[in-house]
Amino acid sequence: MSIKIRYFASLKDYIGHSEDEIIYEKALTVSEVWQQATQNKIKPQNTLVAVNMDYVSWDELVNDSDEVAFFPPVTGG
Amino acid sequence: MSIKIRYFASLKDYIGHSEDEIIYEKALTVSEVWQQATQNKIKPQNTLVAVNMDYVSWDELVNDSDEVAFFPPVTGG
Amino acid sequence: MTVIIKDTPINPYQDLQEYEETKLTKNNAIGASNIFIGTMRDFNEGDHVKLMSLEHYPGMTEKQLNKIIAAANQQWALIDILIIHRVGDILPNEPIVLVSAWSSHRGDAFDACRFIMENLKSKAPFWKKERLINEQERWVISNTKGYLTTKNY
Amino acid sequence: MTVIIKDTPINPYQDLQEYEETKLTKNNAIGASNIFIGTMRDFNEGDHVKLMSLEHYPGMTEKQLNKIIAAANQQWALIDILIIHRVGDILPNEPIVLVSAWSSHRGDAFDACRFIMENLKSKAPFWKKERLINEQERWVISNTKGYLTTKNY
Repeated sequence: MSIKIRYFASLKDYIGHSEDEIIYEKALTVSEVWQQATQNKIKPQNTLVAVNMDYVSWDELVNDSDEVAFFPPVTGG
Repeated sequence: MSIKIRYFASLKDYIGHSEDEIIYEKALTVSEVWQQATQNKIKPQNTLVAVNMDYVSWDELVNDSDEVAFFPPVTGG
Repeated sequence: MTVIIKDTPINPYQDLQEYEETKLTKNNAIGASNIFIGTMRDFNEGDHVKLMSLEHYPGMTEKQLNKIIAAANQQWALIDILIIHRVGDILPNEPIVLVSAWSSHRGDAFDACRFIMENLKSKAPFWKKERLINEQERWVISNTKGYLTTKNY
Repeated sequence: MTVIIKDTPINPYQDLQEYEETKLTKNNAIGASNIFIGTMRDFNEGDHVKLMSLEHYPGMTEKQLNKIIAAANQQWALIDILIIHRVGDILPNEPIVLVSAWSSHRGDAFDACRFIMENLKSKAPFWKKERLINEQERWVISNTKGYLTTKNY
């Protein structure tokens, strides 16, 4: 199972790059994706997550070829 | 005491003209001004009154050379 | 803070641009503006309307609108306010009223603009007479309520 | 219903006029439009800001904005909606966002425009980074609340 991961704004600065990809055998939750991709980095407070461009909760299961994005609270408008 | 009276919109149509003037000895309330000026015409429901371009109640006393205006509910905007 | 009553067409976007370029001050503090434009529809109460005549009470109209602006300024932090209202004969699709509120913050701009519109509709002495396509004329009896939502944002 | 994300300047009044002339339909049914324009201020949290960079998540931004428009359409009777949002580098005084809601009635236009702005501010994936006059850069941490008034209209 291949999962694409993206980081935006201050979270991209925190991680140090904007994209990751992980290959995994079993189904993962969004929380587990964070742990695998960031090698257990502490998750900044208020971090948001989207799967395939929709907001999800951290226990959501991720499917093959999903795009998972992590980012801080939005500040547009 | 001289009082100028103005009628607007549907009330002007109802009265048949747009202005009146009454000369009177004693102090009058707005209600009495209506009665004098219109010769006791029935006052249409919801008629509004302004003295010197400010909304007032019907028991307000009118002073010399005041302008009293009667009109229906406003419908601008 | 400007009130304009005129019997010539309102061109909302040109009028706003011109106002911002020539009259509006403190530009760099402006973070939000909320603009309302009221336009003549060609139907009302199920009838096709071909023309509308707007009567007003000169002097009282300006006095009441300025009181409404003063009340808005007491409640919200506003940088500027523009009210333009058309009088005389109006055709469908033409703007009747424009209200713009400039502020540093959106809450103030939205609230003030709406407050001004609701108060204008209930207190400013304007009256609409409609001419229907059968040439019948009638006074508009009352404005509809600009209900405030109970929905959550 | 149109969503535009662009890295070139928004000219609110020209963009609106052009949109109304070329894309907007059912003109004669429009009785009300409410427009919000968000502009970059040159101060924030007490500091002088000289430039702002707006990052976004291409694809998700459009998806979320279209969901917000769909939610607005479910709650209010709307004729059209336009959202324009700037990305990239922005200077003080330049517009960041424009939202316009066209309807037959003012309640719907006001409510929908505000609903869209509040939801855009909390759900659309945009992020602002400020450059201060001392060249220091910082991410904006969170949007302020567009408080809803408890005052009576």
